[in-house]
Amino acid sequence: MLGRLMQSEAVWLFSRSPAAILAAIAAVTIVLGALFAPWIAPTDPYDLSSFSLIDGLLPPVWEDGGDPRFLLGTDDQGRDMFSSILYGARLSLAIAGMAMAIALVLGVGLGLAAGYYGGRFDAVVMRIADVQLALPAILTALLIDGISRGILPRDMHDDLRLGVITVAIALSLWVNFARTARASVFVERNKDYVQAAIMMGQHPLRIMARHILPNILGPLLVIATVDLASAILLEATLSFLGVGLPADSPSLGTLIRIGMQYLLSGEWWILWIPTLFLVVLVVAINLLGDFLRDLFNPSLR
Amino acid sequence: AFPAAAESFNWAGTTDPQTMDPHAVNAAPVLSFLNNIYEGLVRRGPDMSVEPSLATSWVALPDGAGWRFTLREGVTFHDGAAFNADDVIFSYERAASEASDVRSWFAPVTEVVRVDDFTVDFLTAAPNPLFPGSIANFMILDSDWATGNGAELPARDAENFATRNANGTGPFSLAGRDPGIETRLVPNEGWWDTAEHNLTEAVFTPIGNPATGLAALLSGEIDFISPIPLQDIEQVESRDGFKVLSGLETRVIMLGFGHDHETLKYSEETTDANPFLDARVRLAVAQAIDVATIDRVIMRDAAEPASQLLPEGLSGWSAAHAERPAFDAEAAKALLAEAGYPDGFSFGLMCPNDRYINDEAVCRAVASMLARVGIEANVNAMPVRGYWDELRSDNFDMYLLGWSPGTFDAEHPIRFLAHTPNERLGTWNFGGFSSARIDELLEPIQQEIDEAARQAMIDEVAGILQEEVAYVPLYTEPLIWAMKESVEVVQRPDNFFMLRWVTVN
Amino acid sequence: MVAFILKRLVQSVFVMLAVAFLAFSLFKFVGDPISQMTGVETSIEDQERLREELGLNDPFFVQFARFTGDMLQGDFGYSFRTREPIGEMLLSRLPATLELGTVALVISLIVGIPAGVYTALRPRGLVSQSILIATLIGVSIPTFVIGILLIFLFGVQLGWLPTYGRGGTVDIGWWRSSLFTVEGWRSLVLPALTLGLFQLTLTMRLVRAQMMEVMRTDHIRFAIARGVPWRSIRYRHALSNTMIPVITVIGLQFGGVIAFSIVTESVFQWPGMGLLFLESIRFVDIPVMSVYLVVIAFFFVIINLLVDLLYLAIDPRLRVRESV
Amino acid sequence: MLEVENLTVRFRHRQGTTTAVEDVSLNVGRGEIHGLVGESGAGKSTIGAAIMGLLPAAGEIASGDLRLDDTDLRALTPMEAHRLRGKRISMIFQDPQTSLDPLMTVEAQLIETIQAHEDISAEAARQRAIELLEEIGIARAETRIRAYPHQFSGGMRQRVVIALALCTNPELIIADEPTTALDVAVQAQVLDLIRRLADARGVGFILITHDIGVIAQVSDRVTVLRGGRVVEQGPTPQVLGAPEQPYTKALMAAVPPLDRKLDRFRLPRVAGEEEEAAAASAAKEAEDWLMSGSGTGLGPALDLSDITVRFRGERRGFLGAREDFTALDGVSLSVRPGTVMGLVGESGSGKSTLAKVVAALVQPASGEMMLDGAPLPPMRSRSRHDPSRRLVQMVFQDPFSSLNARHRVLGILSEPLRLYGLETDAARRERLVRAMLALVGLPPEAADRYPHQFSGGQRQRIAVARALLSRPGLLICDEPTSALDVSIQAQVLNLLKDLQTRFGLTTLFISHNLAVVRQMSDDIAVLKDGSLVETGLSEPFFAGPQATYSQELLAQTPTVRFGPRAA
Ligand SMILES: Nc1ncnc2c1ncn2[C@@H]1O[C@H](COP(=O)(O)OP(=O)(O)OP(=O)(O)O)[C@@H](O)[C@H]1O
Ligand SMILES: Nc1ncnc2c1ncn2[C@@H]1O[C@H](COP(=O)(O)OP(=O)(O)OP(=O)(O)O)[C@@H](O)[C@H]1O
Ligand SMILES: [Mg+2]
Ligand SMILES: [Mg+2]
Repeated sequence: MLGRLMQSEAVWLFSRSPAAILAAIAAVTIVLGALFAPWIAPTDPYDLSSFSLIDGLLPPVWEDGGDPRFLLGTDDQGRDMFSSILYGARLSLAIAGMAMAIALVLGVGLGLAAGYYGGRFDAVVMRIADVQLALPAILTALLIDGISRGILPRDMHDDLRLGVITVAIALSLWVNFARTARASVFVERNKDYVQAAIMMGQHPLRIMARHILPNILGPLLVIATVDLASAILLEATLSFLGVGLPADSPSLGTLIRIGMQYLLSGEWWILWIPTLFLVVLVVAINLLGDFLRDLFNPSLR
Repeated sequence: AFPAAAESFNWAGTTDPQTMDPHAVNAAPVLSFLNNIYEGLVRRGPDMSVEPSLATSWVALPDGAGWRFTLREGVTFHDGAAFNADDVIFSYERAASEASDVRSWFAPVTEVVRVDDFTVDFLTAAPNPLFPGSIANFMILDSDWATGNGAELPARDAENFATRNANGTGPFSLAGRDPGIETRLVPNEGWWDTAEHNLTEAVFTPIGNPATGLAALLSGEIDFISPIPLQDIEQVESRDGFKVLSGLETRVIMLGFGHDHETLKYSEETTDANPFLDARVRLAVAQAIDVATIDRVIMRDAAEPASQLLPEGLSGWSAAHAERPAFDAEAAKALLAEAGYPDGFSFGLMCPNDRYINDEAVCRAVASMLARVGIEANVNAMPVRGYWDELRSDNFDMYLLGWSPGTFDAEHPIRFLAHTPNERLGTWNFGGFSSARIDELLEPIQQEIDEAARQAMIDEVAGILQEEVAYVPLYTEPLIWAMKESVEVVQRPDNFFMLRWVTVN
Repeated sequence: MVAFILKRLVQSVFVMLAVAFLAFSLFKFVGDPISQMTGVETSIEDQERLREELGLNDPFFVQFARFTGDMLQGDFGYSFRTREPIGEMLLSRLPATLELGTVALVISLIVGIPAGVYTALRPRGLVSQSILIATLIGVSIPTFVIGILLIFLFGVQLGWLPTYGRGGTVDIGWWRSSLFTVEGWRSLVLPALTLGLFQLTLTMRLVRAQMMEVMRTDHIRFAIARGVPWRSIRYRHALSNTMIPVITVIGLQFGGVIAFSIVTESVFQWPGMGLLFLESIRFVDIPVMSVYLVVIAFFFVIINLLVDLLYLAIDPRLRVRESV
Repeated sequence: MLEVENLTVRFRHRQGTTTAVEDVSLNVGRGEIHGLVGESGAGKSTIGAAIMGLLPAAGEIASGDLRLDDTDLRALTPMEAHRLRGKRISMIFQDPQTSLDPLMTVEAQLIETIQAHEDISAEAARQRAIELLEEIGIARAETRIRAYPHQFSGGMRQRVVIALALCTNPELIIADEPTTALDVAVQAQVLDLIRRLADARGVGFILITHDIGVIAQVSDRVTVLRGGRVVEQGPTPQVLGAPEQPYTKALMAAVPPLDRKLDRFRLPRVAGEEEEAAAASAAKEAEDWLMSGSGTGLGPALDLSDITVRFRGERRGFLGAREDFTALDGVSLSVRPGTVMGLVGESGSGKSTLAKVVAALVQPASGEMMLDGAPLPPMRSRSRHDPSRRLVQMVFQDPFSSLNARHRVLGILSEPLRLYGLETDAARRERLVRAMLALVGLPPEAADRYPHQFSGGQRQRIAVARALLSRPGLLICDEPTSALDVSIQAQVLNLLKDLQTRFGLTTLFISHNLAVVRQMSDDIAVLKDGSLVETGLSEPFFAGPQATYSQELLAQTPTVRFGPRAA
């Protein structure tokens, strides 16, 4: 019943916010495009034999010299930009989504426990968080990359690139969740319903998971959307710094990193089209995050 | 005495010369930079020819026992100390010491003998016709200055005085050094040679990000930068007041194979054999790659297809083997079928992504071209910092390598790339290519004085390499310098930027 | 209070040790320093000897112990690449990074706070919405693209500002500052803007959210009810109450600014610690990387401690009590 | 002076519009205190906000006139309205904790307010402020004025709030629940002050509250509101002493009298006959289940001896020593089996702390606890499986936070059954839960809803049901009704009384409201500053308390005394 109410609230709030509607349309379009990339994209940018260097650097169709086969032009390898972007968005979203999920589970778990138990456990978790904060994401990425190279067989590395980036991004995001969860738990813990559960002798795990967690989920979800956007950007930055994904399995960030080389050379589409996609995606996600926050903030209702 | 219109000159490159010590690091950015401050016994002219510098002349000692250098008199170091044979011997001992990174230049040398104040003999174990040219970058320090400041040896773990200070005989002296930020040079007024430049000051700034460097040039803050990205050549040339000087470097980009690998390491299906052991497969690879298109699209027509391990024009280049296998995808497929791989196979291609110009893009293009004949390369592109390590550990099926012969002679790649690897030779022959004949020929090539006889031997080696398809040479890397219209420079194929030839109008 | 600080300091030592350990683990994983230190022609034997001399063949924990031991004695070691003493290297790069970070933070505050207040007071206004969307777009473009765009716009096309480096600097003791020359300031504008943009957006959105929250509180309603002038309500009452949480977040952000300056410094060739760090990654200059990490961790620890103390001082509700 | 005529206020919201205030008229004269009473949501605050011109964005005055002397309040521009605020009308909010800007000194806030309306120097404004503070009874105002709000006690803070409302000499002050957050002693002082200001300065007041006792004590006229409409209006003695409308009568009947103990409160019937019968049979099932659990039919005895609780204090300043705070100091107490012990005392006297010690939520520094002769382990040593976990249950003060908002009532109520293994079969659990809901007077469908869909009183019933479902022997009720308004309070008190007598629960009943306690308790204990002041049988206590502190407490409790209550 709460679900139904939330739904109607959501719908109501939604209908009042054109920004949220636009954002939702944009986000849904991109997400669907990314999800169904293999069916929508004219070519498969991962299939090396499907493109040819001969077609390299063709501009979008509406420009002089555009080729109707390539809606948004081609990159320096002759790859169709449109397909690359769809697949890129797919990868970016997958990485960001996974990273966020890991960060959420890790951060919320630790934050909950830290807030609930307090004391020494709390101090330890928070100091670990400090360590994490002290390591910029690029370092975390390097470290994880190095460690995975060190302990895993060589031929797994390529498949692991994705995992490495995901874990690195997750590690640099979990602190946010942990801090927020912990702060909320501090508040929640002293509320009577938790006190009642403690008094009755319920198991701490059950108290945390069943009682406290649902009540602090709101702000966490808001952070999650905003962090989803930062995760996508972070991946792009890691690519720029040379610890990102390989260029033959491009994410949006990798595409932009490659496109940077063509900032001035006249082949503007290689940089600006993926950037535009990224901007639209990130802005849309952020706006949805704002919207969610309004939804979860009772005083705004 | 300077020509008219003196100017302060700002130039930029991607990397900072990490030390001012000429013997501590054998790396192009350092040697190139220090050649403006320090000088050797000989130096190279604009066309790479060897010419007198601190030695006015040199002759081979009888029986190939070594070389005698007659030193220039009246030369002083920047601090005013006089130059003589003691400085040469001291510098030799320093450069050949264990702490030095350039000691390999002196591997053939058994002893250096001071004949008189201005005559020095370098004795070699075997005849060594190329020796004078091979020490063009051997720079001479003042022995008193070095010992007086505790810099007798190149810095190894901690810095010493010579790391941040310099005292050479060259056309410029070090006026200020802020490592990684800027290095300031001023002309040496007491230089023994006639200055051709018209600079009053030259400031070097490292700018790592190519786009930033380009912006700095276009905004007029710097006068010269090298290199710039190929795709930006047009942009620079199209602007008023700027120009691009493009030439060819001495570096050949090539593909190498794991000749001594029993099996492929990174194949999805072919895990029990190494198809590259079959020369037909290697030839198929060579034929499948359309170097002309790579040159056009990725290298913007600035590169030059290569057929050998060294570029055309260097000494020892084999005119007899000037052709590289023609691009012919059908023939490549046929060869593969003949070798027993009609359906192709997959393998791992290792590739640096920050070492050579557009290296990663080239690898991906190569992979795409190979895919069209049915063999599928999994490209693993990585920063160069871990790359050599991976190659040394044999973690590849095929790899990309660029080679620039330090001595500008065909012997250099044979020694490093073609000889069967052992402790001293073939040290960059990661794939373990081995040919008894080539191993046999290396020493005679090193020692033969007679040009024609030597070339014959080199030709034979080139023939073997081509026939065996030991490597697949792709192209000679271009050299792109960009500068203001008003700047005149000389572009030497070794990519050394010599201030003594710079004029600003 | 003293006990609290002492406790935190002890904990901080562990944080630093942990970071040092992680930093040190980089030794093993980033790449091979020797092949970066030597030329192509250096023989394998010579490389091996160098490896031995640098102690790279020692067991991991021996190396770690040596590293921490030296560091505790104030000896940060020497760079593999340039052989310079690392302490000196970092110290010479520190002012650049701190000045950049501080100016970026200041920009983000002097723009972000008023913008936040404005957008909070007129949440549905056209201008507010435009500001919100524009900054969102700004932070959605990766920093490195923004930086280069600014460089080309203001440096190349308009020619107003320098494109790289710090411009004119003045030495005050060992502190090299670009804050005392016009050239220095001109050089500072673009990188600070680039670096500050993210913080600006964050500050603005934070101030906005907080301000909207505060405007609904009883004491603001009471101030309205007794006719306190609007200006005073907004800027004295509401803003000051908004700033308590904002300040603490900003404190933490300063650490983030320093960490993020890696990208900005590399785009603007800003000779700070971030650039040094990137270079040392490129050349596998392990000791420099490690020390950099430890120094950054030290900053974080200090800032975190200060923020916690500040919070504790400002907000009595946070003084947790427990039964004994 | 103030005339409100046919005021109607509507709120627009996502489901449409609600009419919060409909057709309300009232007048306030100079020096008159006009009381506004009614249950929660009756529209009291909305009227205040409409007069102040501070309706939230969603609200609008649909019709009606608002006039302050000659000024038409509805015709003012926003700027004019803002200038009028403070100058002619001021407002006092409920919570003194949150009404003051925590970051500004009292002085700054006063000076600012005075200067906002008068062109006088800061020094003169300061002088005025000090005089004002002295006038409203803040000693050493000269020095105290420089303090920050948190350095004042709650009562002093509320006076500062009043000073702020007064400092510009307004003609009318709207006081919205000005004493609800205060304890009786402070409340008495504040009410005194309001009365004095009305008499001495001729300030008109609108006093909004749901506490009939407060209205009865100070107001001249009273308006009773229900559902946004005026039910009854007139001079206070007339309306409260001889109510005409059934609603007003019911309201008056729900006010717990301090001077005698009622069996039950009489409340208007809600359910029809049939429903009642169905509910009764369901309730019977729950009742049987409860009875089947206890052997003797009477709850256990609780003996506390020498309980001391200390809280770790703050350090004074940066280096200072820590001063631990003793919340309970050697309290010894016995609750007889099956009886109700009422625990009273002013705010902060340690009542809740004592409850929490028994419920194992606070660790006592020393002391012994016995439950029916067996030692009751304190918090740290009471295991999760200790039998007392089930036997001792607590009903918390705030029904809004004591139920997990994210769980359905069914889930909340099944929890004790599952946890203590009282009922293993899920279907039986559900049946029992619904039966128990019937027992506490809620329809069985309530089980499928979420807590926020219930009113405060209903939620408190759910909380009681949860406690009952663990088949407790000892029930601790910590201010179970203080968050509720009188009519709902009466329902809950009735329920508790019924259950207690029927099941013979031993009960510890905590409240600061002596009248409420009198209705409930057999024995009574008075706490002050953590120490027991007086304990004994309830009725003799109310007839003649021994300790002076108890006497004061009794004297300060506002009462409705307008002759015999209407039948
Ligand atoms: N901002 C609002 N939006 C929609 N409805 C509102 C709003 N504020 C109040 N209401 C509605 O107006 C009615 C009257 O509310 P009001 O706050 O005046 O009651 P009250 O008598 O002061 O109650 P309480 O004793 O709980 O303070 C309620 O039904 C409430 O739901
Ligand atoms: N967790 C705690 N930490 C520190 N002090 C506390 C804590 N809980 C209660 N106190 C203090 O102990 C004293 C008694 O508090 P308690 O809550 O028992 O009072 P109370 O009689 O229930 O008051 P009220 O009527 O306001 O609920 C108060 O001064 C309070 O500030
Ligand atoms: Mg109200
Ligand atoms: Mg209490």
